[in-house]
Amino acid sequence: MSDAIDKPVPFPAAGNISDAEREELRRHGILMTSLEELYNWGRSNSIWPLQFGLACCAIEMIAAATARFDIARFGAEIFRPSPRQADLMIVSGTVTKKMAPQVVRLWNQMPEPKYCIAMGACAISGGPFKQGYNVLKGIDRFIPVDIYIPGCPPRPEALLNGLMELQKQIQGERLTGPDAARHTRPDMPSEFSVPSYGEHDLQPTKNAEVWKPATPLTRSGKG
Amino acid sequence: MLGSGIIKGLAVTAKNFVGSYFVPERMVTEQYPEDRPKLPENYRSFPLLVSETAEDPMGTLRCVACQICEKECPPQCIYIEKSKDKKPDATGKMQLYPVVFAIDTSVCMSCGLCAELCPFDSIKMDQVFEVAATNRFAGLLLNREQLAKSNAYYHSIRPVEAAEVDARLAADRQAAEAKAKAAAAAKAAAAAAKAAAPAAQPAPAPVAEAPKPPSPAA
Amino acid sequence: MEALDQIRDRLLARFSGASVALVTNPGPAAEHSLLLDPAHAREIALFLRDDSALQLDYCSNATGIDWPEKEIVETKKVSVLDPAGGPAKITEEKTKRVEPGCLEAVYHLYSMALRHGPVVIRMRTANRSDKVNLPSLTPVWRSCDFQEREIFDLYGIVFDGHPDLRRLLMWDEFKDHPMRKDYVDPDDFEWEPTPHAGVLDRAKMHYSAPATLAVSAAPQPEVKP
Amino acid sequence: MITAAPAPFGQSSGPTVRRVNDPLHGDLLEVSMGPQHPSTHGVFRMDVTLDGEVIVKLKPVFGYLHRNHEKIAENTSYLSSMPYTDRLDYLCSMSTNWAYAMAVEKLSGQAVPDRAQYLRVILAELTRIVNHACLVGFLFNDLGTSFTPLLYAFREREKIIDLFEALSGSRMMCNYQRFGGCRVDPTPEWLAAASKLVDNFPRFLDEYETMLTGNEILLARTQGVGRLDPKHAVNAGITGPVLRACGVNYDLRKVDAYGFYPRFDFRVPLGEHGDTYDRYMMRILEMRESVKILQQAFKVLPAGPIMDPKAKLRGFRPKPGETYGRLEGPKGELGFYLLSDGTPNPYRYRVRPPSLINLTLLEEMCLGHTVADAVVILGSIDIVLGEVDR
Repeated sequence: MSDAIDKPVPFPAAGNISDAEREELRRHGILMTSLEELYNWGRSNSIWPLQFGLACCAIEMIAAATARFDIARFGAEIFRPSPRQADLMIVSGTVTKKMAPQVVRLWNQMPEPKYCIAMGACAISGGPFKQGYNVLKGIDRFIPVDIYIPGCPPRPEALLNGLMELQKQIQGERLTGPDAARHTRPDMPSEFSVPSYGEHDLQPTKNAEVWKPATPLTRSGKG
Repeated sequence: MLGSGIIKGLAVTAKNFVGSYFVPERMVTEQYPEDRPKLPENYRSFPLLVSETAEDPMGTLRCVACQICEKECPPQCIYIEKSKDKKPDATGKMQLYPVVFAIDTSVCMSCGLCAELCPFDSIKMDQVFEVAATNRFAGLLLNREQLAKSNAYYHSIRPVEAAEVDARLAADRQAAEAKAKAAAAAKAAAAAAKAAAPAAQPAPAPVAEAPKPPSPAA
Repeated sequence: MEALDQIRDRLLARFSGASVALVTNPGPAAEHSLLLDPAHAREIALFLRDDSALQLDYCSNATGIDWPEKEIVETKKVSVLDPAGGPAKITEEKTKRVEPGCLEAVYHLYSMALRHGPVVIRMRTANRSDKVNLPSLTPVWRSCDFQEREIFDLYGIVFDGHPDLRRLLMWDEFKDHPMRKDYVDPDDFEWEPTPHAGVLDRAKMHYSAPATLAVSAAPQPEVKP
Repeated sequence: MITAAPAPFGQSSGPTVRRVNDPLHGDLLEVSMGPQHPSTHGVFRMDVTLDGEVIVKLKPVFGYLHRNHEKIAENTSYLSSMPYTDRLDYLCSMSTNWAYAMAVEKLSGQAVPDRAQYLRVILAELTRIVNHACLVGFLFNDLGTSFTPLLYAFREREKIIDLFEALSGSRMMCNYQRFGGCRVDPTPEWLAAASKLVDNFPRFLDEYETMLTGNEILLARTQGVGRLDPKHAVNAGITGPVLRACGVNYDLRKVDAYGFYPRFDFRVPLGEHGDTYDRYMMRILEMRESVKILQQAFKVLPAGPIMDPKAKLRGFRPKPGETYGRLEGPKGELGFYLLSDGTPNPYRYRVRPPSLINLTLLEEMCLGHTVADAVVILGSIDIVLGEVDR
């Protein structure tokens, strides 16, 4: 059990009572919850990942699913081979430019609500292979990423930790109101344009809708 | 008999299923968030910078900004800017120090070459692996304040290696002190002989063994 | 196994008109090789495979190498007689010449039947731009199939007689040959927190500020004067 | 998912089906299996043409994991490529490390101390065990057992991986070998633990075999499937267990006698039929031989240095020259071709990937079989995409 369930994040939508009062009620055997909380609790504990391994990190992903680390303790053991049945895409490994259109297409085929974990240095930024001509420098150029797990490859425990972070994020999502979750809002895109193979590179090389790099600061010259 | 092979196989799985409740060697699942994994001493995740004390990590960084790690890092995830002035390090030598020392853990491949090649025992590999972040830039780019960890922490994660390093550094320091003393004595003798030499600035410290920092990459 | 120069002599005796040169390897490994001329390479390869003393039935490794044009500056010392009758002056004369480049394919052959090897054979193209054809050895050793496709993909050597010469690793629309030494990556620089050599140059190109780019996002330490 | 118009080449994900008109034989189906497919062991893709369920044409498509390892290695120093070799065959980083170190040592003429040679044998054989155990697990996944044998294999793998982690600091990416020796000297406790694990390993193998080898479904699905004949296999450069399964006795540990392998007593298992079942048995038998090698190695491991004193880490510049170093990796002949021009970076750096070249005859092996068999045949060849595409 993750500690997220033992110590739930406060939900303002859960009514007018405070957490302490709710805890008090729970001690008396009265479980107070809101629909939103119940819905998020259910979703966060049955995340079905897409069975989709790219490279080295995929082996650690499989290791996380085997007996020793047992991702089933978090309800995420059902790896679906079809994107239509999956909630979570674990981009586990180097995304090459040749593979990038397929990854985006798989993402587009997944139904909402869907989440993406970039597992390992390669998926986040191209990692050790970022100097390569055929390596995409981060999957977040084309699809939005929720959790980044650095490491090369991350230990299975690190993947579980990332999964728990994602569960926390899901449990904190709102279904209504101005800051409602992305998947509840029809104006938010859920499918992204698939890049095509160009003569020298992918076209386009990034999706400006998705990719928001930090603003670089300039500072005094080096050396 | 047809099917006997399958039945034998099922017997094995049944044995393992029952055994997974009673036989310790078949109980393999680690209850991860509650039970911490037992990391071996050699385990490496991301680099850290060793400072002598926890109170003043920036003042006592061992790093002298020689930029060897920056050059040798295979994925080039280290960024260093040298200081323009020098300040005394833990042993009292005047050394350069890194004004900026950043490691992009979103690129780092945890190979450990930086720690292996650092001649000052300054950069070492940490064992923290729970570093999942929601923002690639703010969460995964570590600057020198975040990278600096005290020597005590280094001892706590790698006791054997840290003890070795400390012994080596202490020996170096002693040798340096002895050398400095000898040099000072020689200088005093020379000064006494000349008798007129003005007491110049403090001796530029015995920097004989400090390797020459390579020229910046740019 | 007989020595490489013996093999060469036998090949020269057998194939009149073929040129087979010995390329020596100065390194400690001393794996010398035979440079075949492309016109006879296929027959020679067949002979190497089927000859009873060699039986090189297994081509382990096939790879390409790029040798770009090199500009070589030679300095010659020339003594110029002084017309006035004085002593001859020695001046240095610099001559520039461009050594033509080529693409090279290298094959490592072993014999599984007789358990010896390697015999290294190599072929060179005439230049790097338009005459890049070499005979394919796939009909002789099937193991060259994917490897020659890879060389075609990454170096641009066209193997005549290859049954299925398509790009192996890059997509079909791709135009460049990325393993060549003069290949320049497409510029997809975005912003990297730890820029270095080539990336740093690119960063400067993209952000025209005179200063170099450095780390941001994380809180900045104070810069001491 | 059936689409009327085929996607442009190289762009379809998942099976795209299109109809080809052929009045004599009815319709042929062209199916693109992969790059996202649960049983292609990564991002491998096969363009398959089917007559009913029978394969009439199969073209493998590569490059979905082409990470430009060779180009990166040519732009960096010899030492910096060492961690990249871990990521070639990410199930067996120790033996890939060794292959690269061996090639560089051959290039520069470096010696390796005895203890390091023994350690290399120990680690390479442990790697072979990990690889073969996992391969058998994956093979059964492809046969449809969905995970159970893989769980057993990974249980054993975790034990060996823990050893690698305790020694080298990383579970998978060991980065352990150096030119002229090894990086870390194992402690006596490590050696004792490893030796105990190896002694217990045959028990696991017996259990594994009881569970799997006699299984009627395995026999029915693998015997006579994907036959490879030795003559073609040699010509196509197939190496490793796949070659030996068709009866060709060619094991580089015996042929090249590299490292300290001549000092060990072990046999090379050979198959007879060259079918999928033989390839499966080859892995099981090789694991048993590896255990034998390991048991001998732990007994005779000498004390001493693990690094050649002349070896240096930084500023390593081999003399100009070229070399091809190869060893018997768990998947076949793993070779490194290096060309030095005297600078700190290799001028040409090439990996001879056994996984890629073992796929040369995939089409011939699959013709006439069904799609389900093609998956099993592919599984029995044992590929790792990091090495296929580099």
